[in-house]
Amino acid sequence: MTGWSTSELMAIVMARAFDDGEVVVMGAVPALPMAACRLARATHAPNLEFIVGGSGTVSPEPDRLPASSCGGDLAPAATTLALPDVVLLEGRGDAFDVFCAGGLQIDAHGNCNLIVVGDWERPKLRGPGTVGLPFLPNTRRSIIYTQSHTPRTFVEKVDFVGGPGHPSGPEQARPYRKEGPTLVVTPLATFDFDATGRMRLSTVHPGVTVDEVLAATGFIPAPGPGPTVTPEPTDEELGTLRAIDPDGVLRR
Amino acid sequence: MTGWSTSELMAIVMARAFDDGEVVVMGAVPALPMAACRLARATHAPNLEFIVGGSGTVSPEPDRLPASSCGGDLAPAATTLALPDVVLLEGRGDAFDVFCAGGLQIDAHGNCNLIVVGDWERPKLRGPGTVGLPFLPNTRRSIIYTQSHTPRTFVEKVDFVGGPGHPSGPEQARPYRKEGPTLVVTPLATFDFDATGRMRLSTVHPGVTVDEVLAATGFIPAPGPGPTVTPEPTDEELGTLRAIDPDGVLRR
Amino acid sequence: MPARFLDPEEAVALVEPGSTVAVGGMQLTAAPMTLVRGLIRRRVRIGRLVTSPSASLQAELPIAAGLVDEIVSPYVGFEHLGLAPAFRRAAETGTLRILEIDEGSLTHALHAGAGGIPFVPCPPGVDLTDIPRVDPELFRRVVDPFTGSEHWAVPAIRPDTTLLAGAVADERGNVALDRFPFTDREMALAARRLIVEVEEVVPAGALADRAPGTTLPSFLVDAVVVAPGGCHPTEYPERYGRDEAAIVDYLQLAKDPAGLEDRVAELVAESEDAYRARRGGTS
Amino acid sequence: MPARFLDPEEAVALVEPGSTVAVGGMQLTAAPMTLVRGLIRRRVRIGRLVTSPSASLQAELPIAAGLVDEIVSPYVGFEHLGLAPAFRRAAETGTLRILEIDEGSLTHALHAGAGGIPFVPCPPGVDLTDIPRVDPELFRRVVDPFTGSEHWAVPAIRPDTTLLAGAVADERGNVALDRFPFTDREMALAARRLIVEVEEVVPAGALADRAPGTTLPSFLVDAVVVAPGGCHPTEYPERYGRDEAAIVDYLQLAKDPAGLEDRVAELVAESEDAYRARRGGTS
Repeated sequence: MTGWSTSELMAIVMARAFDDGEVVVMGAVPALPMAACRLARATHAPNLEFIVGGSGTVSPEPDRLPASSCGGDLAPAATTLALPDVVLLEGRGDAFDVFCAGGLQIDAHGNCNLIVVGDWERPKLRGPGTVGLPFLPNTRRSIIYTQSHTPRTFVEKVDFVGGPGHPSGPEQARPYRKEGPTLVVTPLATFDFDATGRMRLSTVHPGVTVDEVLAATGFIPAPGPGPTVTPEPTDEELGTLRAIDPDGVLRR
Repeated sequence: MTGWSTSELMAIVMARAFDDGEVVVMGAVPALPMAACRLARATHAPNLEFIVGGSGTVSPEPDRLPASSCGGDLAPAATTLALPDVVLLEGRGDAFDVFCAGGLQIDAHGNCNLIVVGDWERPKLRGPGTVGLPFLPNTRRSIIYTQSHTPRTFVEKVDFVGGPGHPSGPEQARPYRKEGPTLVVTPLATFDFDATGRMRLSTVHPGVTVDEVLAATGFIPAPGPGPTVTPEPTDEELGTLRAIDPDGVLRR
Repeated sequence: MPARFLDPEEAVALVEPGSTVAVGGMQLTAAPMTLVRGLIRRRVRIGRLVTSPSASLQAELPIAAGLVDEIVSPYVGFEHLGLAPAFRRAAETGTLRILEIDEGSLTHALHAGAGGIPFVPCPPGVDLTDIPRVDPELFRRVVDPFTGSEHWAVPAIRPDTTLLAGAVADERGNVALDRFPFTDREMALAARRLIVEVEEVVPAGALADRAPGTTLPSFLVDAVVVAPGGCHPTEYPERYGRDEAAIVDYLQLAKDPAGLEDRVAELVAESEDAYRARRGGTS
Repeated sequence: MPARFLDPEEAVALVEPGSTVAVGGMQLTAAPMTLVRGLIRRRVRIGRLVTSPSASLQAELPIAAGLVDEIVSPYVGFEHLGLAPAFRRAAETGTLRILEIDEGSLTHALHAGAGGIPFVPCPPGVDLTDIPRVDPELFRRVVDPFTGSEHWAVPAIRPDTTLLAGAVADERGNVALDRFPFTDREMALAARRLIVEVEEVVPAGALADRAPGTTLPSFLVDAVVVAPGGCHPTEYPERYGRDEAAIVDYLQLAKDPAGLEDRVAELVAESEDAYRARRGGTS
């Protein structure tokens, strides 16, 4: 099967990264991570469960991929948590395995920033706010994804830490920090992190060059074994994904 | 109408003490205060609402008076709060008007004790525990009722304060203390409180003498204008009450 | 007491100018827009606006109208449709004071407000962010008396008035949301005054089949406003979808401050009845 | 992961001896008696027993069996049927350590446990009682960093295992209580391990019509035990009433310590299947 879109590839890459039995949480604009979770459930991870943002729905399977994390099209789900209960469990720290998050800025250590570009007191760009991203380090691990891979998005250090990534410096000793971000998925490439918690280029998507990725990245990734080429979607993956996304939300 | 029981009289006396529009909370063994609330709603206080203990049901109208505060016979009610929400509102302090409470011991200042007779470390009698009684002073006012009026129940000072009554001494300055207990209803009499927060005999029930009440009371009540005789149930009150209690739970 | 059934104008007149107002609904769902439009028409100044963990138009419009002094919100935006133009502009030009907060701290602060709990220590997470640093009003350090460890804490939040959108009220003013609850219950329980717009009124007793814990008893509800379709252009689950064209139209127009001013003037000039008639038969 | 469906014996084998066990249900309703009887048959020592705001037999029986070291409970009793004889005797003879707590502090402590919140300052009320004075382990003073005022605080409670009774589980182990929730949700969310006995199993997807926030997803449920009628002699709303004769019989017998010992021995000797068969067709 050919003619996959970049978003479809991203969803497939994320799906591959989930393990069976994991519990995944996601926030606003859930189409991509939700497609990834459903694809994982339909392939190698039938016991994965996912919670869609403010709705609190657990592993809903609507006919179309939803645009919003709070819309009625997410109901009914097999079960639905009240949002305050999801918030409690995020604080408890041992209920959820993977937090899917993004940001206006993402830095070399996987910190996310949805609050502000520039100084907080005198913003160049005010973002919407940090929502639940402070819980990132309190979830077993996190996967970062973004549709925007530019030097303005991928920066050496975020202007404001709203979603903590890997510690750098003295913070590394923090006791409750868990695995932290393990994967970054963009329209150009995927990254993982080295032992010091710095991002390194893991794969470049088919048709993208390493130089293009580096030019789009506002910091120098740590050296690593890679990069290799992101494995193309298999026919099974793409067929299953398109059954989940019959409207082609991920092909727009 | 004649032949009313003491419990019926007590329910009627409590009903008269409720004002229209008040919100009443009650705990375990709710038959008496619930009958009182329903009688009040059926007569002078159609907008009174009451919450039955752990069930969280709001103003339920089951066919029979329930023995338990948590049984399925309390459902359905027009609305039902989750117990944790009732607990929150008890803490908030401005949502509920009247708390109906009792105790193994009740003292001259209206303190209630459901925890222990004797020393807490070496109990003579261990009671069940204090449940929600600490919220008594945080509700606008409280009504104390008991089926046991003896010198062991009505004591000068409770052995353990689990449900705070009126302050005595330096505590009187506490800022959030509200009206406190305003009425005590027993099988023999009713009491109110003087300006210092000490119980005084308000009415003796028909057929009971003042001496009998005083002999059954383990402290000397404060002097007051009373006592008068508790007004007998009217035909309307008793007829309405018996429609609420067709099984005669209050006549046993 | 049974809740009062009021017109939108009468209901918003209960809101004291300069007070703390909480608005329910989350993302593009169940924003109490009839009440919000009422506040704007009456030009009620909001001293502090508290939102759910993710607000859209219920925060954006009062800010666009210049009525908000301070905001306590973890998110103001339009999800897949983009950023919130008036909120952005107000933040970037310094005309809006932002009390930065995250979803967890906000939810716990409302819960504390509902329960007479003076403050809440924060769970792990926010301490690794820059949020407490920029918001010393809502974040202070506290020592756990049981372990000696230090934590950030947030104070209880008690809105003077909370505005919510529910599905139905019965004749006494008992309310059922009949949808994802978001943090709307916490906002209701924490409120000193609660005003709810509903899609529909049902007979007394008709909510008795709702599951325990999913309704709000009338004694918590100060006023009910009957406003079918009133969340427009946001959605009300199982009743109507969001009017995405209307939202996109707003976002386009609001890019230009002058256009935004015109839109607010239009809104103020138009009655809620006329608004409802103009946008047609969603309800 | 889907919850495991286990026999009562397998399920209670998950409980570590000496650990903290929370038991749901309130007063004479929805006590997880099949699981409690299982613990007693296996003679699992309970280091700390945490109950709902009002427990009856789910606390009384393990105490009668001599299995409880400490209890955190605002109430152990039998409502209109009287006091709890084994609890009384254990308290009066000093064989049970009681950590005194009230309904509010317990509810908030469980909520904190569910949320990774280290401790909670208490709302007004408990400070006017003698409770904190006799329970320095659960009550300590804390200063509000926002106002400087002093309050009692309680630490978060996280049960090692919570035992609940629900109405139904679907085939994956999603659970619906379908009744008054009491504090059972908080106990579930705060638990490190959750075991639920249910009256009935329904097909996957059958809980999808339950209202949001009224179900427990399977990933929170470690084990489900199918036990129709299993709350006997307490009631399960809309399924069966309480067996008041059986409770009164117990209370009579338990007045005599020797009688109580015999009753516990009987219980240990009898399998749950035999128990179910003997008490006849309540389910």
